[in-house]
Amino acid sequence: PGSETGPASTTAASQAAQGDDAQKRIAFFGFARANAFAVATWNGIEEYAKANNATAEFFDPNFDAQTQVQQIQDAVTSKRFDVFIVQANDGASVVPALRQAVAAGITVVAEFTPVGTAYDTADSQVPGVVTLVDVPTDNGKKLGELGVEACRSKNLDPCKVAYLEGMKSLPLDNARTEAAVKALEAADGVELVSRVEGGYTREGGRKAMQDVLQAQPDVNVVIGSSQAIAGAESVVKGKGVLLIGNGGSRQAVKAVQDGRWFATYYLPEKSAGAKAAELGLAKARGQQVEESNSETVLAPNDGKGTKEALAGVAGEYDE
Amino acid sequence: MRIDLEGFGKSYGGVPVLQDVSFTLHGGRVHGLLGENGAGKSTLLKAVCGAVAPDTGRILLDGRPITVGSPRDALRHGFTLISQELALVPAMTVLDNVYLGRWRNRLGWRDRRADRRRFAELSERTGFELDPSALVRDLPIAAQQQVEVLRALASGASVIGMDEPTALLTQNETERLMEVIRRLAADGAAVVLISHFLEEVLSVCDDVTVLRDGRHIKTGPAAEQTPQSLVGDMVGRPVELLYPEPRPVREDAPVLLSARGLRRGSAVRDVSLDIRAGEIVGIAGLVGSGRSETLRAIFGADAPDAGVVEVAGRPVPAGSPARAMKAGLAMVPESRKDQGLVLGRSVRENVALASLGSRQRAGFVRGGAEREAAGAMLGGLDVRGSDLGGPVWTLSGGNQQKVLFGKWLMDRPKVLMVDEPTRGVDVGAKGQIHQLLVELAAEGMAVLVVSSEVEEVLGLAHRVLVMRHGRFVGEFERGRATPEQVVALAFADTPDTELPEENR
Amino acid sequence: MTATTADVKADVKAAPGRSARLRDLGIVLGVVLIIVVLSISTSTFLTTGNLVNLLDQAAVVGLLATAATLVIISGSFDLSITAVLALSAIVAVAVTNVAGVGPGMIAGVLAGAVLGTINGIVVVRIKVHSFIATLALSIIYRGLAVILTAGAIVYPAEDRLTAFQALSWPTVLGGVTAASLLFLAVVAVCWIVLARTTFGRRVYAIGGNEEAARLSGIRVGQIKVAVFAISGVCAALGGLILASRGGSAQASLATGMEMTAIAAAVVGGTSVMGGEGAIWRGLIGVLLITLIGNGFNLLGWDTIYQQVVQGALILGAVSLDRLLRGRRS
Amino acid sequence: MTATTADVKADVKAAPGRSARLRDLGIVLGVVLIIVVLSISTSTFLTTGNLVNLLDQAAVVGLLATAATLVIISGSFDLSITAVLALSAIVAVAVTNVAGVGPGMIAGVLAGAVLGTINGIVVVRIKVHSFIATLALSIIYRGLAVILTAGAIVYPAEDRLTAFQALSWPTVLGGVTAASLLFLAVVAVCWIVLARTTFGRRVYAIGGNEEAARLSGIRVGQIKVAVFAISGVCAALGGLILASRGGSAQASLATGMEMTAIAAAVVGGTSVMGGEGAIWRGLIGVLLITLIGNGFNLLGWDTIYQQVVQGALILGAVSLDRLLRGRRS
Ligand SMILES: Nc1ncnc2c1ncn2[C@@H]1O[C@H](COP(=O)(O)OP(=O)(O)OP(=O)(O)O)[C@@H](O)[C@H]1O
Ligand SMILES: Nc1ncnc2c1ncn2[C@@H]1O[C@H](COP(=O)(O)OP(=O)(O)OP(=O)(O)O)[C@@H](O)[C@H]1O
Ligand SMILES: [Mg+2]
Ligand SMILES: [Mg+2]
Repeated sequence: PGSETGPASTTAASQAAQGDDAQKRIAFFGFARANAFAVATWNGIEEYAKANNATAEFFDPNFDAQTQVQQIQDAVTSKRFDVFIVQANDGASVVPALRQAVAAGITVVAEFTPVGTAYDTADSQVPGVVTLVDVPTDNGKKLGELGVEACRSKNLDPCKVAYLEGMKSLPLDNARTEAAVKALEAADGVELVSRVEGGYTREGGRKAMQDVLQAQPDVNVVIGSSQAIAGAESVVKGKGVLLIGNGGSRQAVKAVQDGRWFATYYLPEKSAGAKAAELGLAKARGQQVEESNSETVLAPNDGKGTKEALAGVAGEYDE
Repeated sequence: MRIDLEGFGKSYGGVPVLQDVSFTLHGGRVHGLLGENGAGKSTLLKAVCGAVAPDTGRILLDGRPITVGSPRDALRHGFTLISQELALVPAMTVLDNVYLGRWRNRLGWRDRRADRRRFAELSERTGFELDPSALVRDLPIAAQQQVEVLRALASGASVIGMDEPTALLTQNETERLMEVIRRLAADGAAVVLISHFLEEVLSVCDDVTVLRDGRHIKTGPAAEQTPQSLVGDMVGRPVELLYPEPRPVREDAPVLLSARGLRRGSAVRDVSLDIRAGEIVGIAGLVGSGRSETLRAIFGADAPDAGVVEVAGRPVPAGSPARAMKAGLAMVPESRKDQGLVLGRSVRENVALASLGSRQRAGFVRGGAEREAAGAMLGGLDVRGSDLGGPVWTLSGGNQQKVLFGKWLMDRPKVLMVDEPTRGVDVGAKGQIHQLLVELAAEGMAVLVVSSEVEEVLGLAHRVLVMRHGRFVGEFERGRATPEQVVALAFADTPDTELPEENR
Repeated sequence: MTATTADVKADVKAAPGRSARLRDLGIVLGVVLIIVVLSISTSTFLTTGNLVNLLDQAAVVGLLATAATLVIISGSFDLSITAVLALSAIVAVAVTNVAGVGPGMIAGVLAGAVLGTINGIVVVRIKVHSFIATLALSIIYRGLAVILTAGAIVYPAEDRLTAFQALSWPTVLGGVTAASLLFLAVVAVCWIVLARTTFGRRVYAIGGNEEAARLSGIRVGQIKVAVFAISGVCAALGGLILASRGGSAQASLATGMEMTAIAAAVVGGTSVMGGEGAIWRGLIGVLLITLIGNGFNLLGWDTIYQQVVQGALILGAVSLDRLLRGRRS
Repeated sequence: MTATTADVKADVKAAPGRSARLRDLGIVLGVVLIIVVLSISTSTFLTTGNLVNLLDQAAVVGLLATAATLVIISGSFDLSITAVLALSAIVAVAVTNVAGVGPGMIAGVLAGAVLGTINGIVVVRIKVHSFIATLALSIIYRGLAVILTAGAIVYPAEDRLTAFQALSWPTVLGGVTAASLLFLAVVAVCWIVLARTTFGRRVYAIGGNEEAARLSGIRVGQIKVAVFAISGVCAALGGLILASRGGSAQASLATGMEMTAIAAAVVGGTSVMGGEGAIWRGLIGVLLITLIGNGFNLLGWDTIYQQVVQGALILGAVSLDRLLRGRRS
């Protein structure tokens, strides 16, 4: 609501009427240009678009949720796009803008972040929006399960686990953390001894790990974002701590394959970008598509990237 | 109305600056408050008007004790203060400043028209001509002083403390202000006047009080005092009140400062002058005649629109004080607060600031040398009240002025330009500064003096230039002019024939 | 004597008259330039839809910039506005769930006023510089927001959601949203209060020279607290708009936006040193920043250059402003 | 008698003697309190390992706080330090790949110096307030960083990686990292320069009263540019440390950390108005902020309360500082 949507929908409709072969235009609303993960998604989208008679543009909100909302609004206004792929910085605030987009006849794909306020489902929370998301609670649950596996792999009992949280003020992070904690606590002999903010930088992870080690020198397993774990790795080198990352960068995958990390939660992000583009273009070209998709189907072992599961996998972005 | 001040005391960091000061003010009378720099005059007045909290002391208003915890309280009781360091809002207009916090309003809505009307009446009453819509920061400092005065008058207070309101006013404005003060007293107000101009005090005050080192020395009717007796009470020793006689300029003395055709906006229209080694030249003129602007243009504080400046025959690049200093120029600016001192830094740092380069080794400050040089300079100027490590704003106004003056003598310049050099300085120290200027000239320095005190200019200079609307309109050799003549020329509307050809 | 005084007046430097006023409008010129360029180079910029969107986009940051402008003019900084925004929005949702949408909205605004008042009292009483005081308080407020929500997203119950989202509805005025109208109304009030009332004059006086204001009997503390309270209310209204748009609130709402708001205030020409500026200047700043973003989105340039161009345009606009206003005497 | 804000100036600072110097140490007292509490309540705080870690954690933000302190004392703000940090780190990696680790490091530092100089020149020439000038420039620098890296992470080639990470190695001094030593060395130099040289004096003078400084023959422009250049170099060194630790660099490096650095500078007691402060004060600020985070992690309290406690402790420390400085003798 809030804008004049009439003309836009006519345009989109008339273009749709031109048939499936017409060139389609994709707008990608990523986290930020200065973010390797978002750039990987973008590369997947761009490649797929090129190969399938479509163009693509990257809108860069530089991690700012409100800027992203404005970009979506403006992109609707500009009438230059048929397909939106939205990697939301904040799933809740983009909802009204996406409603506008849907009303304007634009095909919307929510990529990675669920759009709306529920973090435990891949189902679309905005009518008309196609999803290809990584369900946060599912993600957390799998991280917890990987933690338990790590404990079991060395028959540790009790097994001391530290969880490096994302940002305490982000609901999505908290939903993931809750799920992970639940999975860990459900297992016998697994003891969650520390929960600190590790964030999404090596620096944050390094700092958090230093402090955790001071308080819990005999920690066995550490779980956190792949960046934080990369930072933590330099601190726990040689201490036999099992590391579990959340993220499928080349470095993370290699760390698992080299046996430096126990596992990482792996999603092929570039492929996910391509898949999102595929879903979007297909729908825009009038084909029937599955509305609700989880990204984990693209990954080996549903994302639980242990050494076996990641054999032969390369990772799709640098971090 | 009768105001008894009882037992005022105040100390800073354990050092008493006021001790058990008591005396009485009366409605309808003007009360002079005298004392050396740092004697505690400002502190006392501030304490009475709620601007600082005294350690001890109370005020009885017609016998009843009143509490004055803040300037606001003081105002409610009808007490107001014109503070020595101007307290104006630079980005606001004259009108806004005059009625600061007391604007006319209807249900909170500002009624500017009513204020303008009030302002017109006030202007009429005082004879101060100020443009009510000018921004205060664009005014010369003397005009700002007038704004302060107007504000105190506008408050309608019945007890008005004036802390050196005339330090920057020329003779004319001073006379008008004295008129205003007399009229205020005639209307029943009690006025307290702090001033270092003894004649002025004696001419307008009914009573005087003298403070020395924070203590009350005496209170009595002004009629029983002479300048000499007052000085004796203030200083505790006799002081020479005469101007020292400058040594004649040597015939063959070279021209050290030469300015040709200086122009800057409408303030400096066409200024040329030559000053020889050993010569003291004075500039007299009215407020806003462009004297300060002329000095600033020569020094490069403002870039002149046209004109050249030479020091000892070498041209000085325009618009850069740093280059001017390299060439041997120095300028003591008129506003110590805005242009002169870094108030938050220590006394020592301030004195050393303009001559850092001459006491360094590989870029490091030579602490010992600096302490020594600064100590000697400040001792020579008789700066009192604080150790060299304390911030300069804790000094009394007069002592700050001495610090400012000293700063420019640390490196002996070839040409010294001083703008209001004795602003707020007590009689004793004033004599010392005059003596110093004469000695510096005798040693071969060229000195240019701007002062709002015509006597000072006439008393010090070999030659006096009179300025009007950015031009020199007259020139007097030493001893050839009376103050009245100079003032008349500063006012006259026709160009004067006495002006030498090359100065046109 | 009268002749002389008249002359002196004639001497007075460039009495602030028409030319001075024109020179003050440098930043407006910058904005107008951008508008003209966008109108010519896109067909979509000058459409009702886009203009309505622009206004809607400007609403929240505009409210915050109004708050920032007010506080900066009074000589302080308020770095807590977005934290107040988030906490107020959360309070509004919580109270809505307990007592209904009306009480919820009122509670949100009250929360903003209370938090703002706390800011003011801390600044005035503890005498810590507002920069650091509001920074510390903003950390506390965000922390409270996390505690209140247990780190999760909060939203009004399903049956109240529609009413709760009222602020994001388009109104009869060509689709202009209620949020935009609220924004315009608040700005108008603040503008008038600052420019026309004695309270406004006091705010300028305190920002221009606190000591002079105090000596003139102005109650510096009270005025400061009032300014921070107004700032808090503006922030809370911004929070209501965001919560209403998203139909939810969370602790991280509007993170970082305080810097955008302060930047907008300053870009518009309000002096960081206090005592100078105007609400309309803050709005011009917001307009400039919003326009740059909007233009980029409409033009479809490669966004990889967006930041560089954005920074350069901001720098250019303030330089132009500076240049036209010229040397300060 | 109620003392209002301005009383502080009139009354408070009083004659600075020994007692005043002691009173100036209020913030130190705050930090000492926290250290004592942590030493008693945890067995891990006062271990070599933890202290080494603390120093290591403080290195980058400490370098930035040093830069911030210097710039603030000179009367300006530098909001671009983290953008300069990121861009310098990227340059260092890029040059390392072309010409080796040594040249890469030098290029990084040079980049910092050049960017800092640009900041200074813009501030001095355009006369826009440094707050907004460096904000706009920081957007530009981050944009350049995105363009240079195409938004990706950049790494030194595998064979140069180990040498590139030299700064993160522990040294013989009980495991203190090379980064910590670099940090301490830079701080020592800045401290001495500011406290003991004529340059330092000029910096204080400019910050305290720019016009008085100019009229005292100080080349204000040059000094300002030099200050910004030093700030740029400190930022670049911070960038090298981060890049060295991570073995990579990216455009978003250290985003937002400039506010932490400025907060640290101000928390330590450096006046936002310029002309007052000291490098050691910036360090105390960094120590305070680092300690609070460290303490929380060691104590193992529920992180949901972390922010509230953090904000409250900062506010408490600066209040204590203010209170001690403010009490009349
Ligand atoms: N805030 C302060 N802190 C420390 N010392 C102060 C402070 N204010 C004033 N003093 C000291 O108190 C003494 C009296 O100062 P005061 O300003 O009252 O002198 P004064 O008589 O007005 O002198 P002048 O004629 O120079 O203006 C001085 O020695 C001054 O240094
Ligand atoms: N009453 C006034 N209102 C506004 N501007 C004034 C007034 N008086 C002077 N000016 C301006 O001040 C400038 C000259 O000031 P300058 O400081 O050089 O004068 P001055 O002779 O040194 O007087 P002062 O005694 O004030 O220092 C001129 O540009 C003049 O227009
Ligand atoms: Mg005095
Ligand atoms: Mg003058």
